[in-house]
Amino acid sequence: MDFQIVSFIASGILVIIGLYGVFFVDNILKKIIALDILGNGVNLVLITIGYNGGTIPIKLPNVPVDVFAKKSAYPLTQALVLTNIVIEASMLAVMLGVSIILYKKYKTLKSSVILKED
Amino acid sequence: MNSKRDLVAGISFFVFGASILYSLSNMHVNPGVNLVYLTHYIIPNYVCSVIFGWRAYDTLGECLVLVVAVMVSWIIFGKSLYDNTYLKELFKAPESDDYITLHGWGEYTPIIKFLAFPASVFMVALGIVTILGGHITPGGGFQGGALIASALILSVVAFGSKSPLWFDHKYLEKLEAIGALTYLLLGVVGMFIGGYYLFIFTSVGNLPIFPAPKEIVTAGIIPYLNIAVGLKVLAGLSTAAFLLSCEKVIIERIEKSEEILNK
Amino acid sequence: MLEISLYYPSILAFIIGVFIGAKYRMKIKNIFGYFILAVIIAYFLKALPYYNLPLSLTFVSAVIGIILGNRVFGGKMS
Amino acid sequence: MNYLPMIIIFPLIMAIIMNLLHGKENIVKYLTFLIAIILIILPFIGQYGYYYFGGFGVIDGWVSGIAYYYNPLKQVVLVVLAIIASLVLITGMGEKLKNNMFVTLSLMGFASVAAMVLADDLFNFYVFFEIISIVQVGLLFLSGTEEAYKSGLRYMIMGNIAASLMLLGIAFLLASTGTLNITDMKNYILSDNPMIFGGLLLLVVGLAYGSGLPPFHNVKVDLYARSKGFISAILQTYSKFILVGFMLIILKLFNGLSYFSGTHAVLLALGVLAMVFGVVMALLQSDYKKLLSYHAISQAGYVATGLALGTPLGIVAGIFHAINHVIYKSALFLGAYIVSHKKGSDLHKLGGLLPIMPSVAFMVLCAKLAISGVPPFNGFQSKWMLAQAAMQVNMPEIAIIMIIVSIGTFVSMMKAFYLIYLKPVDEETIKEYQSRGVPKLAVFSLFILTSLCIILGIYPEIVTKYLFSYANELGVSYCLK
Repeated sequence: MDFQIVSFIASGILVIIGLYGVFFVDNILKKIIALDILGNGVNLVLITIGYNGGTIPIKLPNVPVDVFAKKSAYPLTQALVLTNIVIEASMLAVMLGVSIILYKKYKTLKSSVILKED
Repeated sequence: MNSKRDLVAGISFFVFGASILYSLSNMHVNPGVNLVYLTHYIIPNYVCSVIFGWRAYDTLGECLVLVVAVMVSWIIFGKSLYDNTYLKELFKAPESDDYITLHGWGEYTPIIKFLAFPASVFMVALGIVTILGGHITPGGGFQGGALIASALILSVVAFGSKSPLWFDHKYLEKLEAIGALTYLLLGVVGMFIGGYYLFIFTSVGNLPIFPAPKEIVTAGIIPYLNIAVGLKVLAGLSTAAFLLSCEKVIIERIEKSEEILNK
Repeated sequence: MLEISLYYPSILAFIIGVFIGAKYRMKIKNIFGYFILAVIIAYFLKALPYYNLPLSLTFVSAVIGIILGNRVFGGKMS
Repeated sequence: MNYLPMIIIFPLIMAIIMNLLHGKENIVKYLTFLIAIILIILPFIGQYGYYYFGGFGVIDGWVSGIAYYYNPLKQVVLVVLAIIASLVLITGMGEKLKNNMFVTLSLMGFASVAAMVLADDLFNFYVFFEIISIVQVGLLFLSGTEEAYKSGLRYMIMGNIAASLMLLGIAFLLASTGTLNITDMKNYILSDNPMIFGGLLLLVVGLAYGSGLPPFHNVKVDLYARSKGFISAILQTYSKFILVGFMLIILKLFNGLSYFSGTHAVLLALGVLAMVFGVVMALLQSDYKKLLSYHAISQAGYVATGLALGTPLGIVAGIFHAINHVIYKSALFLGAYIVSHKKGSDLHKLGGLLPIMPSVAFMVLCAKLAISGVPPFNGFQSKWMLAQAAMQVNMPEIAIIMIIVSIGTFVSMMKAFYLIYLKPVDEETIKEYQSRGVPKLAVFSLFILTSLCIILGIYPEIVTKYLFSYANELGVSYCLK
């Protein structure tokens, strides 16, 4: 169980790094990368919830179901992470597209210039 | 003013981070519903059985996120905007000669070209295997589709505009629509056969829907759902990569919409 | 019935391979080399679990499908 | 057979088909009219109760699959959503460009908001929450101006943070309870645990983003103000019903638990702040659509306050106000759209439109009286219920704030009415007005919305009688000493 706590804390640090990057770094591209880190931190939390010191949740032939069920990792959270990865990727694609258009106009990626409120 | 604002933001950031860390270090995991998933056998890959069996509807939502993201990327690059004067100004400005157009992409050296072509063929084949084995081994529609899309990207990077593997965007749009519609309609078919949306039916009449060795004949429609997701992801990721790298499309779109508006 | 059930993924792989192979705009030369390489890769890839085959037939038939689709429908640089 | 999922699936299938019809304007037009009619029928085909996707029902005491829960309250919400969505779709066909992407994205948005209202599963809720946030940005980009791109990027960055934090909250709840199903989860969160509390607070972040409550109100206002008028109408409808769906989930999970009282205060504070901020900022605006957008935030504050009270009457009042609000605010946004056809939306350049289009002016005036809570209209009924609910739990200060904010709303709305319709202008401007047409389909939609305002104002029981049963189930009666 020690491993699980360490992994939780590591993912918490990833989340905090991501939040720091989003709020305090003045560059659109770096902000987007920070969002990716934030998302990965959350994914790591999910993955770690499913960890119970066992094997991968794939039943090979000649392994009985009840033996398998005792030592397998939990499949639910892995499924959630797979779903979340796609969602993250599509959000990032849209944001990158917009930042290409805005870069074309301003010739810079500084968010203090691009995202200035009027 | 600004420094005070930064200070407040910094303090709230620290408080927030500390509370997240505190919550995380107090985690106690309850296996809960996972025990149900692990004791009921559908297919050998239990993650896949959660994705396409118990929570197939989430996967449908995930597909639609990708579909919507690709549509929105098209909109960003000028498809059917109500008013595209802004894009026109940007992309017809005289100083921007540095277009990456379909005819002007650079290519790599012959060594890379010599390796990239066969590699892309085998990557496509491996992607197909990953899609079709998704219900038995790690992998599945998303991973396989991503492999095929990266074969496309590899070939485009190595060969430039003369890329041997090329999907034009009309084809990709259709492929994506086919993938998403297959998923949606398989669910509707399941509703008429089993009474529930996305019901996993294993046979129609006496014919098994996915002929397989007898231990995994319970897969039913899951491999087909995998194929649908694979097609959609292949189309979606290729379109996204293509849109993010190619500006010719925008100019074409702008010209087309001008024609429509002037009619 | 057993025969079809063991080779069904290979058939699907062949069909998808033909569809994607048709999109190759350059003719694939040296088919024999591709075939040998495909068999070697397929041997090390192993068949999917539960399918008692010596090599990954799905992979080989996907490569054959790509080559066939390329030869029949594709190969035209536009 | 239960056809409940068709409420979601039908719009999705049509959206993907519409996506393929790019450029074929006639087909797009007639198919859109057909879809607009079918949308209104859809909420009536489902049966009440739980619906398990794929037939994965209760196994070993756990709900194993994804579940929907349908009841009269959700039916009323969906009917209103469908009416607004189909009216907006019809209005959109009056544009010069019959835009298939607008139809596609609106249908996607309808489907995902409906899914969020129906969902009885947290992760499924999250997935559709992400779809709606991309859809909203896409609808904003359709207007194609530079401001649209900028505010879209800002909205997406904020949205990604909020959604990630919300998923973290869901992960906390999942870890401590072991399930994602809301009905099941309720049985496992009785204990006071830092993780569950953290999960609740992170869910509130998602709530504030989805509905535009204070920390996120700027991005939401930009979203409404930078898109075309009829698109803003549907965007604000989406956010209100996201707020309703989200609050129903939070109330279902936590209402009545001892440690929820702290969060009560947070939610009430968010609601009151949204009310006050919205109306104060609205008084300062010189752009008509921005003014309306700030009012949308302010009214969202009313809805949030009503729901956050957590009593049965508060829940009914909140949902009833959400329904009324989407009706009159959509009417106002359509009015702004008609005005922008004449001459922009800058309040200082407009004026003298009353003789040009008296009927539109009258209908917009009705909607303005409704938003300020004047008796014969629906806004009065729900605001009165909200004030009653606040008095019932012995929080008269909230009722007082509501009345003051109402007065502010009245002032700014009448100011806008004067500047647009009554202020005298010179001959040239009148000639310019006369040379430009009025979108007829928008006037038709405006007429239907205004008549709904009056009908609901006179007979509020049509809606409220369906709301009480579920509200009694969720709500907890209490009284502050």
